Formats: sequence, structure tokens, C-alpha cells
Amino acid sequence: MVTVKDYFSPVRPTWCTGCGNFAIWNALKKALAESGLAPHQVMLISGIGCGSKLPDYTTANGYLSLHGRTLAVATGARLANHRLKVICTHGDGDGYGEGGNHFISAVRRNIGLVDIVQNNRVYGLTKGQYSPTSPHGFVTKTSPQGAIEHPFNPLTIALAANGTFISRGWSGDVEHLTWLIKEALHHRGYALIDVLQPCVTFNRVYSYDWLRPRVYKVQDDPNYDPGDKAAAFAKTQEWGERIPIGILYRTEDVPAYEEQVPALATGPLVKQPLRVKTMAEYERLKQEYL
Amino acid sequence: MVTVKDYFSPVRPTWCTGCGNFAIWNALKKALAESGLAPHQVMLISGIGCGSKLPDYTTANGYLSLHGRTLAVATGARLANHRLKVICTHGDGDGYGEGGNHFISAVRRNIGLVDIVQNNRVYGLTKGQYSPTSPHGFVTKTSPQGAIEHPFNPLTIALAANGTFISRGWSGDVEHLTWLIKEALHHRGYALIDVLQPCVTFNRVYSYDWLRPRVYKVQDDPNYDPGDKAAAFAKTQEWGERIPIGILYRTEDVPAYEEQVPALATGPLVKQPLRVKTMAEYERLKQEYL
Amino acid sequence: MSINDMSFKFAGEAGQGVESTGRGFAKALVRGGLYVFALQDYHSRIRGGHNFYQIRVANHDIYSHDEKVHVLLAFTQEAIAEHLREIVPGGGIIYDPELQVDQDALVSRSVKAFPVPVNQIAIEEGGNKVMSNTAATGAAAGLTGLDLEVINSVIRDNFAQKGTAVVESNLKVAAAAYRFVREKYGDSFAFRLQTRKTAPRMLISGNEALALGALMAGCKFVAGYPMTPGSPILEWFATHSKDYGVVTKHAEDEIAAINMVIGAAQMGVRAMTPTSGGGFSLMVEALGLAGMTEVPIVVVNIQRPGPATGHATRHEQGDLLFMLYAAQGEFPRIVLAPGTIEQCFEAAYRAFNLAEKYQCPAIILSDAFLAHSPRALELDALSLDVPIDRGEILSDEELDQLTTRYQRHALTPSGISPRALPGHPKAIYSTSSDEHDEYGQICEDAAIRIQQMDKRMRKLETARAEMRAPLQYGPSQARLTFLTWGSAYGPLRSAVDILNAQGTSANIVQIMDIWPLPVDKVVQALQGAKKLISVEQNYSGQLATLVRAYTGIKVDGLINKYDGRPMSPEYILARLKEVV
Amino acid sequence: MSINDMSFKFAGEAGQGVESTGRGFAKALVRGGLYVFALQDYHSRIRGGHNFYQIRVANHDIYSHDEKVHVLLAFTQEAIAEHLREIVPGGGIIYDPELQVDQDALVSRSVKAFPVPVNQIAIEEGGNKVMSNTAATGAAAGLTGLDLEVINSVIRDNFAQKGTAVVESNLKVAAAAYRFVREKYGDSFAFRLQTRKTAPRMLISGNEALALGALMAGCKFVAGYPMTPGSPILEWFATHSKDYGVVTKHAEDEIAAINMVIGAAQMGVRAMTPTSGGGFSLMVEALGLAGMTEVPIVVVNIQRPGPATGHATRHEQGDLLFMLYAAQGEFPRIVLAPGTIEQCFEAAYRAFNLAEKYQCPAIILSDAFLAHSPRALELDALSLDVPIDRGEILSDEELDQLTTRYQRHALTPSGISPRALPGHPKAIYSTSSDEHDEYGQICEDAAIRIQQMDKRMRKLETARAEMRAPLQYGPSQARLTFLTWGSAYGPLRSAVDILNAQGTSANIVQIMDIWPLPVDKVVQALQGAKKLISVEQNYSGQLATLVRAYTGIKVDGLINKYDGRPMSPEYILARLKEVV
Ligand SMILES: Cc1ncc(C[n+]2csc(CCOP(=O)(O)OP(=O)(O)O)c2C)c(N)n1
Ligand SMILES: Cc1ncc(C[n+]2csc(CCOP(=O)(O)OP(=O)(O)O)c2C)c(N)n1
Ligand code: SF4
Ligand code: SF4
Ligand SMILES: [Mg+2]
Ligand SMILES: [Mg+2]
Repeated sequence: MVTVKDYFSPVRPTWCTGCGNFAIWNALKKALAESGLAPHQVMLISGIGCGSKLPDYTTANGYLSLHGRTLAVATGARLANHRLKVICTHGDGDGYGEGGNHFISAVRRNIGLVDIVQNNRVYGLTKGQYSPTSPHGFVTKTSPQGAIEHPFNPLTIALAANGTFISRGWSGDVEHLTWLIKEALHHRGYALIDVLQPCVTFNRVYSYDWLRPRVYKVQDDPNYDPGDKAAAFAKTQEWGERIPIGILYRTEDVPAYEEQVPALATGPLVKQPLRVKTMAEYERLKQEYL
Repeated sequence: MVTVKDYFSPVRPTWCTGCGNFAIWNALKKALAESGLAPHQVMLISGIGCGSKLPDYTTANGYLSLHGRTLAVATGARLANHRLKVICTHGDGDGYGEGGNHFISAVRRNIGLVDIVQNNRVYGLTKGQYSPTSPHGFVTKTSPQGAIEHPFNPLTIALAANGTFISRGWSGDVEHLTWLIKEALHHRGYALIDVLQPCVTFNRVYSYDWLRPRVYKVQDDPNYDPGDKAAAFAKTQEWGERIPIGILYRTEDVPAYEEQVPALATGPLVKQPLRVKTMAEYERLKQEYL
Repeated sequence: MSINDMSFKFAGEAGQGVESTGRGFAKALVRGGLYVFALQDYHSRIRGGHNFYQIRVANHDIYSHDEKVHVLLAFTQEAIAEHLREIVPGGGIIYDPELQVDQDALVSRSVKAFPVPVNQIAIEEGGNKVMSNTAATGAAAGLTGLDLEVINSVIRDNFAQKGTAVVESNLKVAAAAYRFVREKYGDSFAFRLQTRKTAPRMLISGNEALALGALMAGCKFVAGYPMTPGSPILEWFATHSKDYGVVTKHAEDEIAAINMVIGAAQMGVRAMTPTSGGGFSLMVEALGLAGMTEVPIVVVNIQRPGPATGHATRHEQGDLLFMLYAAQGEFPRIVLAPGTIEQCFEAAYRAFNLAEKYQCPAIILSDAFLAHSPRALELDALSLDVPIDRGEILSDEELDQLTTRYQRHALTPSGISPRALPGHPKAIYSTSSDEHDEYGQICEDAAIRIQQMDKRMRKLETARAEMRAPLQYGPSQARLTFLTWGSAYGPLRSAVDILNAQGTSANIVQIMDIWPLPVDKVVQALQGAKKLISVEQNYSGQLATLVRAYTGIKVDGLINKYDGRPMSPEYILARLKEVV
Repeated sequence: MSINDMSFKFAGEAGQGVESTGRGFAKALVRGGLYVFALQDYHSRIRGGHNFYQIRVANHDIYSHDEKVHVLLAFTQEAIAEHLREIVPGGGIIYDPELQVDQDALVSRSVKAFPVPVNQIAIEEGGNKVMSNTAATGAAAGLTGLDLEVINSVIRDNFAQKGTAVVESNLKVAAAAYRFVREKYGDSFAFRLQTRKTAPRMLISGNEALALGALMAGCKFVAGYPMTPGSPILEWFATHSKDYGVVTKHAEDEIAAINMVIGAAQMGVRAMTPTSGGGFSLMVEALGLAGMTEVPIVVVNIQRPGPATGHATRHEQGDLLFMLYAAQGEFPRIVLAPGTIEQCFEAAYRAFNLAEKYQCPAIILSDAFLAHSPRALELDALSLDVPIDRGEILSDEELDQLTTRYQRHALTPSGISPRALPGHPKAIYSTSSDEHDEYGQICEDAAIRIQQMDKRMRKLETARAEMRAPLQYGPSQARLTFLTWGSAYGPLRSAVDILNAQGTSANIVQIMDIWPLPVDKVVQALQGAKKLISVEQNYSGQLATLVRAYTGIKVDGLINKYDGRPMSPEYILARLKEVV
């Protein structure tokens, strides 16, 4: 039986005390264990940022790539070995800033990844510049007069890009987040979990105290239909006094990218021999040029 | 008085006979002339692709940048000289593929650009690979079994990114497109004009004949309110038997990015002297280090 | 009368089928037992402009075109204006009489006019003007006395997909044009072709050979973003993807492409991304990622003229030094620069071995000339002799035996750390683009930094020992030694043959294994040179710079070219007069 | 007893204010008329870990830290364990008695313990434990006999924003700690500080000087994406943006940043993007765009250790050759590599002139050590002597006179084509990243390609003539000549001073104007060298490679370092023994 302990690592996180990443880390390990996935069946892929250090603190296959390139690396990894659960953990700067193009592409592609975005709405590791999800007017080192742009709403964008699993969690509720990750692990295709992650050092606005009273669970409303796109659109736009968390949109009707690639029909690419009938193939190919 | 002739150039387009780019080119010149803008008041910025060659065929300030970087270059240009009308013309591969991150950012930023995307739903200049807007199942040189991804819907994405002017034109109706460009030229902030542009060589699906009977003008319906986001969301999702063109969403309530930059309050950056009071400024700055 | 020694030039607008017709004709020649080398020239536009396809034919293997044309197949008037001066005296032009041709100009150059109503023949015999190209090839066969059957066999294969009716019409058209020419011009033409009996041979370009080499090496994942002249490789794999079990991904951009390749390679799959210089520029950061995390990837840069967009469809070798130093920091990489079709295959085939042995990125640096120019090759020319070597990968059985925590970046004398592919319960590890310790954990310790740097850089020395000596061509003692790389080798080889035939002894040192530079082997190859001249398709003589930087040997002269058009033997010989 | 010649080390965890406290103390020392050089060392994490800030103090200008510490201000126990061995005999440690300190270890090294209850003082006198750092500085002043007033003046300035109450509390805390130490330890400490009367001097780091230089050069547009250690420049401009009329843009990524800069520069604005190696890697393609379209831009690469993410907060000079060859194809570029704070200013100030004169990208290659290390400078050390030169820009009046179509890329002997800024009715033009003709129109003609390539490359030769000779330091005839670049100059200078003092004559040739390499000037500077040793903070000796490639001169030895920590004079002298 897999337990959370299997995911323990001798390396201690370097996150600040109180950082919202601890909750995400715990929820992830719990969700994995409760889903019966052992560390060697899991590949954690991240980028660069505070949140992206998560795989370094976890016993599981892991790969800390470049800032912003998480989803591209993960896509290649997934296509190479879709027997492993490929899970991304990266910041909002990584995922929606530097990695914006990969984000939209991963969504449209419906590639089988669980994408946990540690959305603290700021650049943590580089010490507090505004991020794509920082609110208009947010004052930081690179926006001393307040950010001019309006924030990037990952959930609405994912919906617009035909996302198939669009959800939000938050660091203040590990149980709920654990549930969310488990749901995502069962999803067919790309599952976005945007996590409201308080950064206690560089973002004093979106604190636990600010978020806690606002957050509510969409799944608490039995009438909420996560299959209704127009309703989901409205829900993803909700922000302020009330902030919805949970699965805002979901469909299992769209096949994952890797289900549609002919070369993967016979199993994971990495398990296939380099060449089955080398000489026969070679001769056949050369015929094309005669 | 400015006339279309002012925009004529000795260089002849290299586009294929029947290419939808001719109509876009004509509409643009007409719209500029009818808006009373002279060629020296206009800066055309493009990337690389068939459509991106437009500035090379036009007498106006022009800059053909790199594939995918159109909007980034244009943003810098606009911030450096917002007295010039900065107009982008580039393909769907350029704008939504390689340039996807810049697209979302330009939309959120509401930077004062008119962005004409020559959306032929294919890569023309590189001879026919599928593009981000190619439909699922589209067979090309890079998708012999049909494209797996679901297409990128630029209008929905722009709406999701808080776009302020979201429109669609088409090469089959130069008058309407001219009107659209003129409207965009008056917009405060970023104006997207996604143009259905038949590529007669590499995209036999989205031909004039396929498009003509489907296209209808949203502005023909007096009840259509381009200020209603939910309605616009639905409208942007419409595709198939009926394809809406015109201004699907518009608001003039959001200031353009350049209106909010303190350094631009006194006029275009390029017109400001390098340093006003060199020595005084220098001494003041050095004080910071004493 | 000359037999089996001539050049054809098919010339016309983009959209007129210049390339496909030329290639079809070249294929027919190969099937007829002849050797051919074909050169393509086209503009970065889809229709119009002026393109050509030039085919040199011989009885023996040839590595280059030259500047003499014997038969011009002109599809436009411009084609004649453009190429008339290239036609040798006694050569001729095949064209439709609908074109206005200045006969005096032809006469003054002793060029013969061969008007053939190809359009009319196409319409009358085939029912469609598009077959005029088929008529032209039939005419060319008739004029040179080539057996029509070799043309017919290519028609049958090329149009098979379009159905028997189309095949039949084309055969009729070709035959009619052939007859027309035989009847009208008989055996009057001095340049003739005779088919020969040979074993079947391939007509294959550098890009095709490269793709084939990669596939045979077991490449199972190709991601890329279209960019001329790299895209044909991506498209080749897309076409072969299903049948040969290769995942091929046209990605959102080049950055995604290389990072996908890294993700796939990290999982244990042989993976590659093809591009050109501009796309490579976008891949630079990820190159360092592969270097740091020791992931074996293959990156293919098919060079074209820069800077920036430059000349999209043309030729240059301007990226050599860029390949060596691209990306921040220092890490081992392999750079192979093929100079012939065979070497394209070999480079691709070897690159995966080298990448996996040294667990680092391997770059194949080819170029547009090589990419686009097919040559006739014997079926056994592309050798699979080198066994596939995946380097130190721990098997499941070996991993089962592990008793201590797996060290992905273990310190070893060779610098190579045995790899475990992710997924085994005994070898769970995480690694990072940050500097890390032997386990792959992020680590800022100074001593460990040094260990890991030393370990990685040691691989470069290990690899250097197996990098191959430069290829040498020509007499070992010579008055002139040419240093070269990449496709410049082809025209240079022809030029050197001419020099030696004329009594000026000359030889070639061609470096294919560029990095890590096998310094000793290069010094050995160059040290006897009496006069050393670098021949490169770039402005600054990049190989000469490289060789000087690492061996201290300075060339005596540089023959360069940077107008987007490949060198020819004639060009080299003319420039040689200036530099010596 | 030693006066005004010692080093302080503030050491503790990230989040404890090590850097701000250290910098405040250094500033106080400068206000006290002393010279200081400060070194920062921190981890890529926000809290925890082990950081330090080391301040060397002297009566004369100093260019480097060294390995001797006289006073350690330990904020954690780890700090003592980590740094005890660096403390000179007779030196001491200031720490809060709450820390457990192994007194025997101190005694065995003749290091004195100076427990000061900084936490208690902070709470009792200031009401808040955060002021313990202020207490520590007060204590350091007390121990060394430094006039408390210089500390107070910094406290007043640094806390002014937080209100008088905070200022007052800090002053009280500092005074109390000062008193405590004076009372308890008196004048027992052998290393002492005496303030001196001097004109006001600045304490300024390389990044600050670089930003200041760029601003004074008239840089009006800065776009970037945060990346250590380049981000402080972006942030500096963001802070000064409003007051000095600079548009500062934190872009979506580095690719956007450089392309925005190109867009702005193309319009006529002086524009710059700061980054580090990883960000630079992403900018490579656009560098070629600026090269091809002849747009003057300034790109700043503050190097850190690679490959890939490497050591984000540490130091290396591993990107030199990358800067020279980055991007496909060949085009002129300028590369300046400052080695001192003054040169950081100068490089930024000159880069804009050079970029605009030669209408090409100019790269400033600085590094983390330079970026992070402030030094005391005279107010007139950063000279504005070079006049601003925008190169050949046509004025509105000149443009009014134009009678023929404007040629953006006109052929000229210098290769420089007079620029018209977009917007004038007489000079409407469009240009392209494709190869183009003189007007900027896309053009595939071979002759025009050659003309435009030659024209662009001519600029490189024009520029080469004005590139400055290497800076030479030390006696002109010497037994040892050190070749160096970048911040290695600082520690090397100290080492050379020591060598000369010890009777081994030694001098330095520092190359700041890297590209186009002023070959003749470099040869002249190096040709007399008896023994030439390259000193570089990288693995392979990149400057040595560069010099060999273009001058043929080979160094006799390499002193390198690649552990992320800057060199020290001691390190250089120790390594020197190995290489000679
Ligand atoms: C190409 C590149 N650009 C910039 C950086 C510097 N960088 C490191 S982390 C980071 C941002 C971190 O923000 P986010 O992704 O939101 O993660 P967080 O630290 O907030 O968890 C940046 C810009 C980098 N490592 N690589
Ligand atoms: C960095 C880079 N990658 C790829 C290319 C090659 N390329 C040129 S145009 C083009 C795509 C053209 O498609 P699109 O933008 O839709 O324009 P269209 O030709 O269809 O008008 C590509 C991939 C390039 N020039 N630069
Ligand atoms: S800076 Fe913010 S995000 Fe980073 S570890 Fe600290 S609290 Fe967490
Ligand atoms: S290929 Fe398509 S887009 Fe390009 S010019 Fe031809 S028709 Fe137009
Ligand atoms: Mg963040
Ligand atoms: Mg297109």
C-alpha cells in the first residue's frame, strides 16, 4: 500500500514559513498516496520559481526544467511514456507569463497532464515583481506606480481554449485540494488546477486572511453543472467578494492527445524497441528513393 | 487630401492570384485614406509569412520583423512614438502560434495597436502545414492523419483576456473590412481584426465558396449589443453554418496602456529630449549613493 | 558528340512545377543507370518569381553541379533571358513556341532553339495543359536520345496515386512529345544520353538521408516547427510517423519543440528536433538545459543565409561558431557537420549514439545546399555498420540490484553517469537545471559545483578521443590544401579534380566532426599543408577561425561566398586565382 | 594595532537583513571617509540558508575583497561554524549570547568572542527585535572605535520613510549597543577605524553604475523580464521611470522584451534590455533582427553561472564567446565587458553611442560579482566626458531637402547609412528582416545580397578602429603579464599589487572593448609579455581562446574558477604557483 510517507524526502523545503506551497505539497502527496500511485509511477515536472522547487523536496521521479518551459517538457515526457502520471507544479509567472504560449497549447491539445499552478500572483523567487495574475494597480518593484495590465484569468482563458478540466483550489484547504488533485488524476486529458497560494513575503494582498472568507466551493451547490460552458464562463469571471473554488468546468468526452497518436496505440513509446525489423524497414525505406 | 494612391508602391505583391491578402491590402489602404491618415503617419509592422509581406508592398512606414514577434515589436514602437498609428498585419501562425504569448499580452495590456490577422488557417509561406486555427482533423504535411488539436479561437481568447475591441472581417467583403479597419483605427487600445483570408493554394477547405454563404454581419442585427460580454462569448463560439463577422465586442471605457504611462504624459517618447537638465539630473541621481 | 556528360536546367515560375518535373526527370536518369547531381534554386514565394532545377548527368559519381548548361527547359521567357548565357555552344533550349524567343541571341551564342508545342501536346494528347511538363521531359528524352521507357517508369510511379487514367494520359503526352522531337530534330543534338545497366540506385537529398539516418538510429520522437530548409525533415517524419512508430509533433513554436524533445529524451526515447538558424536561436536556452541535466537530444540546424530571416530558401554556412558557444555557461556538446549526402545519413545515425553515450546535446549542422540537392547513390552507400550504442543505460535487472540511492549524476572517471530511465522503483530521482549534486538535488555548495562541472566537462575529453579525423581527399602531398566543411565539399571536390587533372596538385581536408574538435587529428591532417586555403560559404571564414583558435594553424587564404547561391567548381577556381 | 585596514563579515540567514544591514554599515564607513569594497553572497531562496555580506575597509581605493575577516557579525550559529576559519588571529566575533558558541574553537584560533545581547537591546531600547541588526552595527562601531555619528546618519536616511519614531528607536538601539560594547570591551580590539575628512563619496554597485550610465546616455526605454542578477537594473529604471521620463516595461518574457526594445529603437528612442544569460539565450534571434535591420539596441547580460539555471545568485564569466557568435548568420555587433564599477558606467554610457553610430546591437557583458559589489567612489569618478553621439541621424531639416527616394540602407564607404526616424513625409520607408535592397525592400538578388552584406560588415571594421586598447596596470616591463576581463580584474589587481610589493614584477592587460576586437592594440599590449597568464572566472579560458583565434597569441597558463564564488587575491596567488 502506498502511503504519504513514500513521498517523503530527506531534503527540507526552503520555502518561507507560512508559504502556501506547503499545503500544495501536502495535498499532492496525499492525493497521490490515496490514488494508490507509487513514487516511481509519477513524474513531477516543474520550471523555475519558488513553487517549482516542489519536486526537489519530494521522493518521486522529477525534473526541474527551465523557467516557463514546464508544460513543453511535460508534453514530451508524457508522449514518451504515458504510463507515468505526469504532473506539473509551477508558478503563475512560469505557467502564465514566460510559459503563456505553452499553456494555451497544452489546453487546446488536451494532453494528459495534471497541471498544478502555484498562483501566488507575484514572482516569488526573483523577490517580488508583478506577475500576469497580479491585479491592476498592484505595486511591486517593477510596477512602482501599480501594474497597468489587467490580470490574466487562467480559468477563463482555459475555457476559451477549450479546456476540458478547469479548476481552482487553495492553500487554505488541504482536504479540498487533495480531492481536486485526485479528480484531476482521473481526468482524460489536460487538467488545470490553479491554486490560490499565499506568498507571505511578497504578496501581502492575497493573504490567507483576505482569501479565507471569500473562497467558496462550487461543488457545494448541487445545481452547479460543470458541463455547462456558458455557466462556467460566468463562474470563471467571478472574483472579489466571492471566489469560487472546485471544478468549474469538466468534460470527459474529449479524448486525450496521446489517445489519438497512432504511434502510441501499442503502448508507451519508451517501451517500444528502437527498431523492430531493422533491415527490412531499411530496405523498404530505401525503395522510396529508387 | 490623402488618397488610396498615396499608399501605392512600385513593388508588386508576390501573392498567388486569388489570394485573400489582396482584399485585405486594398481594404487597409482604403481605410487609411478614408481616415485621412497619410503614409508617414502610419507604421505598419508585420512578422514573417505570406500576409506579413504586406508592408513591403505598401508606401508607408513599415517594419517586417521576425516570425511571431510582430506584436512585441509593435508594442515597443507604439510606446516610443504613440503619435504614429501602429498597425500590425500578420498571419495566424505568426500571431496565434509562434506569437501566442505576445497576443494574450497585447490584449490584456490594451496597447494602442490595430492588429489585422490574416487568418488563412494554414501556414502559407512555409507551404502548407497546419496552423493554430486549423480545424481538428485538418490534413497537411505535418498532420497527415489530421490535426489532433482543437483550433485556437482568437476571438474567444481575446474576450477571455479582457480584449476591448474584438472583431472579424473577411476577404470576400472589402467594403465591410474597410469599415472595420476604420472603426479599429478609432479604438482606444488594442483592436483585433481577425480576417478570414482564403489561401487558394494550401487551404482548399476555407475557400471563398465555402465562406461566402456562411458569413453574416453581426451589425446587421440592430439588437446585437457589442458591449455585452456574455453575448459576445456566445457569438465568438459560433462557427459552422453561420459565421459572424463585424465587431463582436467593444468597449471604449478602458484606457489604452500608453495613456497610463507617466513618462508619456508629455508627448511621444521619441520627441522628448534625451536629457533635459543633464548635469542637474546627474547630481541629483548621485546623491542617492552618498 | 558527347555521351552522358551534360546538364539540364528546368526553369520557370514557382507554381509551374519546376522542382517536381526536374526531380522526376532526374529520377528517370538514375533509373537509366546514370549518375546525377541536382541543384534547386527557388524564391521565398509561393507563386511567380523565377526558379530553376539543374541536373548534372555523368557516367560516374558526381558531387556537384557546375556552371555549364546543355539543355535548358524554359517554362517562361524570363528563363531564357536569365540562363541563356550559361548554355554551352551547341547546347539547346526546349520551349513552347508560344513564348517569344529572340532567335538572334541564340544564334550569336551558338545555342539551338528547339521549340516544342508542349502545351498543345498536353491538351491534345492528355486533355489538360498541366501535362505540358510531362511533354517537356518527353521532349528532353527525345532530344538526347534517352530511352523513353525510363521516363515512363517514373510517370507510372509518380502518378499512380492519381489513378490509371492520369498515368495513361501522361504516358501518351510524353510519347507524343518524344515523337515530335525525334521526328523534327532527329539526332542533330550533340549531347546525348545512353542508358546503362546498373544495380538500382537511389536519388536522395541531404534532408532525406538525414531523416532516414535518424529513423534507422531509432529516433522515435520528432518535434519541430516549420522552417525552411529544416521543415522537410519534420514533414518526412510526419509522413512516416504512423508506419514506423515515431511520434511527430508540430509544436506551437521552436522553444516548445526542443523542450518536448528534452522531455521525451529524459524519459529514455531517442528524440530530435529539426530547424534552421532562426529556430535554433530560439532553442538556445534549452540546449543548456539538456547540457545541465545530461539529457541526450539531437538538434538539427539546416543553415540558410542570415542574419534574421535573411534568404529563407537559399544557402549559407554561417552558423558554425554559433553552434559551438550557443547558450550561457559551459557544457559538453557534439557538433557534426556533414558535407555529403552519405555524411548526412551518417551524421544523423551517429548523433544519437554520441548524444546518448555522452548524455549531452548533439547538433547536426547541415545546410540548404545539402538539404535540397539530391544525388544518385548506390543502395549500400548509406551504411548501418556502426552499431547502435545507447551508452550507459542501466537495465531493469541492474536497477533491481541497486542497494543504495541512485545517483543520476554520479562522479565517474569518464564523466559519464549511468542512466536510469524514469519509472523503476529502485531508481527514483529528480534532477534540475539548477546546479545539483550527484543525486540531482539542487545544490549550491562550491565543492560540489566544481565536481559536477569537472564531471560534465570530462565528457568532452572522453568524446574528443572518439571524434573522427578529418576526411582527406586528393594526393597526400600537394601544392594546395583546402580546408573545408559542409556542402562546400562538393563543388570543391570537383574543383580539386580539375586542378589535379591540370597538373596543380591539390587536396582537401574536410572536417565533419567539428566539436569537440579532435585537435591532434586536425593538426596532423593540416601540418603538412604547403598552402592552406579555407573554402566556406560564409563571410568571415568560421572554420578557419575555429581551427586557429584551437590549433594555432592559420590559413593562407579564404575562398568564401555569401550571396545565397552555392559555390561551383568554376567559382572556386576563379577565386583561387585571387587568393594565391 | 591596525587602523583602517580590515574586513567585516555580516552573516546569517536570508530574511535576516544581512544585505541591508551590511550595506548600511558600508555606507556609514564611506560617510566616515573610508574606502570600502563589499561582497555579497546569497542563496537562491527567500528565507533561510546562509548568506553573508563582507566589507573590506581601507584608507585608499580598493578593488576587491580578500580572504581575511577581522570582525564577524554572526546572526546565526551556522555563521560562526562557516566563517570562523576566515577570521585572523586577534579578530573577533560579535554575536548574541543566545547563540551557542564553542569558545574553545575560538580560543584555539585566537579569535575573540564579543557577545552582545543585540536582541535584548533591540527589544528594550527599540521595542522590536527587528532592530537587532541596528544593534549589531552599533556594536561593530563601538568595537572598532568608529564614530557612532556616521552610523546614525545612515539610520536617519534609511529609516526616514518609516517615520521619525522608527528613526528614533533605531538611533537609541544603536547607541545602546555602542555603549554596551564600549563599556564592556573598551579599546581592547586591535583593529580600529578612524573617520577621515574627505569630500562626499558614493557607495555604488556595478548594476547601479550601469543603470546610471544608461540613464545619463539618454536611455528612454527599458524593457525586461526579471532575472537575477539582471533584474536590479530593470527595477532601478522602474523606480526612476516617472521622475526621469523613461518608459520601463516588465514584459511577458525576454523575447518580448528585446523585440519591444527593437521596436522602440527603430522609432528613434535609445532603448535597452537587461537580463542574465538565460534571458539572453531567448533574445538571440532578435539580436540578429537588430543586426539585419540596423537598429541600434543595447542588451545587458549580467552573467551568472550556467549552464541553464545554474547558480542563480552566484558569479561566473562563462558567456563571453556566446556573446560574439549568438544568432544565425553574420552581422556586426559591439561587445563591451566592464571590469570595474567605473567601467560599468562607462560601458553603458558608451554602448548607446556605439550602437547608434554603427546601427547595430551593442552588448554589455557584466557579471554577478560586479553587479552586486558596491565600492566607494569619488563623485567625479563616473565621467560624462564622452559627448553623446547619436551617429548619423538625418534631421527634419535635412529630410525636408530630400529629392530622391530615401534609402534606409544606402551603400556608403563606412557602411553606415544615414538614418531617418519614422514619421517624416519625405522619408517613408519599410525595412525587413529578410535581406533587402538599399530601400529596405525584400530582395533576393545575389549582387544586392553581397552589397548589403559587405556594407553591414564594413561597419565592423569602421567600429574596430575606435575600439579602445586594453587597459594596462602595473609596470610596463614585468616578469608576469596577466590577461583578464570583467570583474576578475578587481581581485587580480590586488594580487598584482602584492606580487609587485613582494618583488615579482607583474602587470595586467584587461580587455574591456571585446568586440570588434581591436586586434592591433591587443597585439601591441600583449607582445612584450614574458609569461602570459589568463585569469578568468570560467572553465575553459574564453578570453584566451578569443585572443588566440584573432591574434594567434597563446597564453602560457590559465587561472580559472567556476565554483560560483568570485576569486580573491589569495586564490589567484595560490593558483599562480600551480601554473608557473
Ligand atoms: C528565462 C528565465 N527568465 C527569468 C528567470 C528568473 N526567474 C526565476 S523564477 C522567476 C519567476 C518566479 O515567479 P513564479 O513563476 O510565479 O514562481 P514563484 O516564485 O512565485 O513560485 C523568474 C522570472 C529564469 N530563471 N529564466
Ligand atoms: C523563428 C521562425 N520559425 C519559423 C519560421 C518559418 N516560417 C516563416 S513563415 C511561417 C508560417 C507562416 O504562417 P502564417 O504566419 O500563418 O502566415 P501565412 O504565410 O499563412 O500568411 C513560418 C513557420 C521563421 N521564419 N522563423
Ligand atoms: S517568497 Fe513567497 S512563494 Fe516564495 S517561498 Fe516565500 S512565501 Fe513562498
Ligand atoms: S500561399 Fe496562400 S496565403 Fe500565401 S500567397 Fe498563396 S494564396 Fe496567399
Ligand atoms: Mg508566482
Ligand atoms: Mg496563415
